[in-house]
Amino acid sequence: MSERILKKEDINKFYEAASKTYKFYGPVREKGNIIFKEISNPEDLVLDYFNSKIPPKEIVLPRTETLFEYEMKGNDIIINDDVVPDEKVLLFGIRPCDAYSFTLLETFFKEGKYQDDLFIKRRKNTTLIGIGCNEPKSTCFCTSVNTHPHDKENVDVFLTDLKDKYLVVPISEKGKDLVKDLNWLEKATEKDLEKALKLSETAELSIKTKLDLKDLHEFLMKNFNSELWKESSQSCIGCGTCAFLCPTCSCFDVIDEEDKYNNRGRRVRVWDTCQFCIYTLHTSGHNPRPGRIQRFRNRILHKFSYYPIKQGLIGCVGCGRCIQYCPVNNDLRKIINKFNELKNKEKEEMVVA
Amino acid sequence: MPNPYVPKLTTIKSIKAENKVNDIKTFELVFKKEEDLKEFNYIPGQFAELSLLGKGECPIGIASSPTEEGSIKFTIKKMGTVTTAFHECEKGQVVGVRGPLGNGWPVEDMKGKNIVIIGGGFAFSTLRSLTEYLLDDKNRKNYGDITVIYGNRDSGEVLYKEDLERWQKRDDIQVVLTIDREEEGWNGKVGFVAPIVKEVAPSSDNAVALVCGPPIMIKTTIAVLEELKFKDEQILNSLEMRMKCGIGKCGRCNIGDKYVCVDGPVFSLAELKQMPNEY
Amino acid sequence: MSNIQKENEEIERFIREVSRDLFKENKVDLIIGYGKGSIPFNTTPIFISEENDIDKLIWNNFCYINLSRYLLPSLNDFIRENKDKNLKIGVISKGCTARSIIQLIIENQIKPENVVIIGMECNGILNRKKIEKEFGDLEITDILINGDNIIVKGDKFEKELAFNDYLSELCKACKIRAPPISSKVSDIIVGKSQEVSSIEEDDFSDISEFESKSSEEKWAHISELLKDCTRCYACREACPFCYCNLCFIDQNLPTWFSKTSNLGEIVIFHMIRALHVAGRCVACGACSNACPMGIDLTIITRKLEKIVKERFDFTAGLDLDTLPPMMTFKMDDKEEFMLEED
Amino acid sequence: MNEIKNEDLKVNVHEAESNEEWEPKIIAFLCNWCSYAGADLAGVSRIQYPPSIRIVRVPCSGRVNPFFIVKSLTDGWDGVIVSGCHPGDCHYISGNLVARRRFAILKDLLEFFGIERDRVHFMWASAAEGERFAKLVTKVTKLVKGFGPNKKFVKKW
Repeated sequence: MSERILKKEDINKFYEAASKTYKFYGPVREKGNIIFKEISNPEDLVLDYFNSKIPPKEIVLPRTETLFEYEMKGNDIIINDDVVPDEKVLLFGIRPCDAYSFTLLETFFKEGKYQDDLFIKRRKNTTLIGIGCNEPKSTCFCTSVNTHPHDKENVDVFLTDLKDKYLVVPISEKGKDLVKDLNWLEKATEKDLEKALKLSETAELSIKTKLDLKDLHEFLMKNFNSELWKESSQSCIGCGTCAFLCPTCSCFDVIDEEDKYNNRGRRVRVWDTCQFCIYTLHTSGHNPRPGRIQRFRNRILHKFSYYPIKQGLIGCVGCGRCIQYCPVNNDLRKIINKFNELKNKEKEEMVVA
Repeated sequence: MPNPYVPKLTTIKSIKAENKVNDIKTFELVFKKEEDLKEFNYIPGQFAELSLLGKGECPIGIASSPTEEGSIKFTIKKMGTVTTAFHECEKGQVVGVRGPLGNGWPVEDMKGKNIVIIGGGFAFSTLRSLTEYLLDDKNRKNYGDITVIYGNRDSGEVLYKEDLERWQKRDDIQVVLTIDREEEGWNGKVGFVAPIVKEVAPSSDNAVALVCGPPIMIKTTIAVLEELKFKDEQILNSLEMRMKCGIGKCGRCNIGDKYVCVDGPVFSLAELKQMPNEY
Repeated sequence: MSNIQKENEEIERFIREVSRDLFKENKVDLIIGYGKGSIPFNTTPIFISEENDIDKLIWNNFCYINLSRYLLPSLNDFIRENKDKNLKIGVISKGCTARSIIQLIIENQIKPENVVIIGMECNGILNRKKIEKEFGDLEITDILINGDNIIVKGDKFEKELAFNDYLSELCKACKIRAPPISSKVSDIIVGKSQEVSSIEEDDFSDISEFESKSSEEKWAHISELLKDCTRCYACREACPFCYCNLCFIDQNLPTWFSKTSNLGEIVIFHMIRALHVAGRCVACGACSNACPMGIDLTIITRKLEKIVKERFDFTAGLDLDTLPPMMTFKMDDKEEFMLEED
Repeated sequence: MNEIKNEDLKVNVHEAESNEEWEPKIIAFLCNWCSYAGADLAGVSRIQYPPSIRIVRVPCSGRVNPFFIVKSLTDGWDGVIVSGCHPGDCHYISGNLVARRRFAILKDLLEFFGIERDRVHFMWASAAEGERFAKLVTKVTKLVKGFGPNKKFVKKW
């Protein structure tokens, strides 16, 4: 049996052990917001959190990331392309939905003719310690998108919060190695396992939002010009909240920065979103997605149509951040449900005919 | 693994002003390293991300043909940040090149067919690359009749004048030039591209039409081609989109689930009709 | 404050009544108002074109969005598409919403004949981010108002908080709760309004403490305030006055300021945005309330109001006659800040 | 990750003070008709003033977009001067009056955001006031020197 028990009072000990080899990231509370941050003091860790506000994708896809640096020496240009630090990162306390987003992002950055090696390197250096979600919020809908609150698949080590202790389950090879080194961890009993299983079941049952996303991608594409888009995008103000707080949104902008005085510079990428008008604006002034409708539609379709068509997976992990933080409360669930209604209506009409 | 965002370094070998207004220039670039040139295997219609370090990067279609060895050429119009910076460049300056990117014109599938090349204005650069490629001694025998129709606003805007003259002297290609309004000393045709296509285009049997130009020209020309019984699969288009990474990761050039930078920029009309109208 | 819940109900009844009358008399084609949100401390803008839907209009203390931004053709696809139809659009207007509409009329962004200001007397907007932060990230299932208190309910908790402590800072200082009315705008305002002359003077005492700090302290405070900014531009997009076709931060010929998460760049974005809305900002607080990270831009907003009031004796959006300060000048403007010889 | 760390928030303006040699770099936007001519006059009259300023000639002080000033600060200039014609003397009648309102707000805001008030200066100097120009530049140089190098907006490398 490879399951172990980590007592909550031993978190410090665990931190001491892990921080020797890893940069230790964990959830902390900063100005009332939970965020994942590098921990220098294990006391800062917040363990009774629901989820972070900014998704942990930040760790593998930083808000501002240098793509390469250059320096001009006379006529020579020296390019430094090895910009991703060779440090191992341990992400403690990632929720299963966000862990699933790491898998989605990885498939996206690996697919196709070109691979994003910067992302891949960061991802490779990251070890995920997931903690099961015992009390999902009403905005969560992870069970509708191929994952669930105790999904163990996408993490290296999975923890279940058993009130005063964690049940530690190593999942991947990386995780097994990590747990092996922590030989002071007690073995788990049958009772603990049972308890964890029960928690997992209760958590799954407590998710009330169910979205029917089966075959939706084809239907959405068929209804590309539906009036429903107009209706649901009307209140959208076109900010980037939903995208920036989305664990699977990965679009970026590329910017050059120049240090004129020292003849050097760097090319960086920063988060960007299809909600901004400038995102697709051509230099000529032509904009393929000129209005809120098109831009709003693009984001929804990217998640629920283009992702399924290309990767065979829904590009959403059901974390509910966009629902919670949208400034105008333009609820994603409402939009999906509207289309489902339309779909069912059409189906019924077909049957009648 | 190599970092896909790092450009290969080249230097500007020559700069040639192409039009009277002097806002279109052709830059000839030579790679600093021999092996970079060898790795840069492209077909006409592909593009590359050109960058001026510290200024930015922009996608530009390759104007030279793979048959012209030793250097690569790009025709750049002064438009935005990077292209303006390019126009301020001098010979010998270092330019970063990332590429070749995109799918390019399907030169293999076009073998044995009659080819109609229709270009308008500044968008002629990748078509120039293609024509040059087709006319190369090694390739000419693989293709049927070649017709080039090239329209411009006025004679001052006509790009690649020397190349056009050279082609016009050959008897295995028909070159038709047109300008929008009558002008003194102009030998070619006068009128928009679409009616000229109607006039000179060969039959649609075993033919393929390649269209590249401003949106309104594409629209009218496609209408004419359809009238001439060209099927959707026989009409090829090269699209333009705002791009950043050029390798399908930054997300902005999507039309539906297709990325113009990876799946395009060349699409057949049949493919375009499948895609949402967001280009 | 006596009974906020009762006030809310009254306001709700009032706006429904006025809206219904407008529809009945065929005076509007569309009404933009607040509708029930899908999570407890949120409301969503709704667009009503039929009398039957009037009961969807609600009022509570989370109606923080400034609805006037939906009137702008450049920002609202629906309005843009129907521009030629000369639609009459009614907007449920708090004092600040009405002021921004008047300001937008001055700026020639909307035509007075296309708007009907449905005036109401606002009883204050709660700072939902502050409430949220009070409970970490526990889920709030319901928020009720009881007398002078708000009761926040969750699955495992219930807590009573004083209404006034969680009132948005801007609302605490607000002197114009109902649409200001003057002769030129009187025909586009229905419902409640207040005479411009009856508006109290503002003393801006709430920011004097910050102003007295040293520049190091100010910088530290501002940096700490803004460092969480993710540059999602929700503040910009929620603002009725940020309607530029191309925001300065997006301009690239030349590229003025970079979009990285460098602290200096973030501060610059917020400072220049403030500069651009100076003399136009009506202190509606939509920017602060829209921010997903809970950054409270109140002090900046208040400072803007103060600068404009003290330097140019101007309050944005009061009437159509006075030109906003940045559109005009006077020979004898104060110039104590200019450098002089010792 | 957010690049900002807590230690970055503290700016040590006095760091460079130990270095007595440090001379501030000040950018001056001078209007073509008055102040630029004034600076010229200061030069031809051989009036001594610190060599700290670099001049950008602009058609009018009204041409000076606040971006210029803020951008100068981000680019690492330690101080900024904008100088135009005295009120009433503007070559374009009212350019300087429009600019004055703009600068008033900018200056208040910069101060509010924690940029030292005396890093950014606005002044009037006519074509005949070479001496005044030199005196004011001397004064600005002295003030800016007191603050040390500008660090708050400057990009970190």
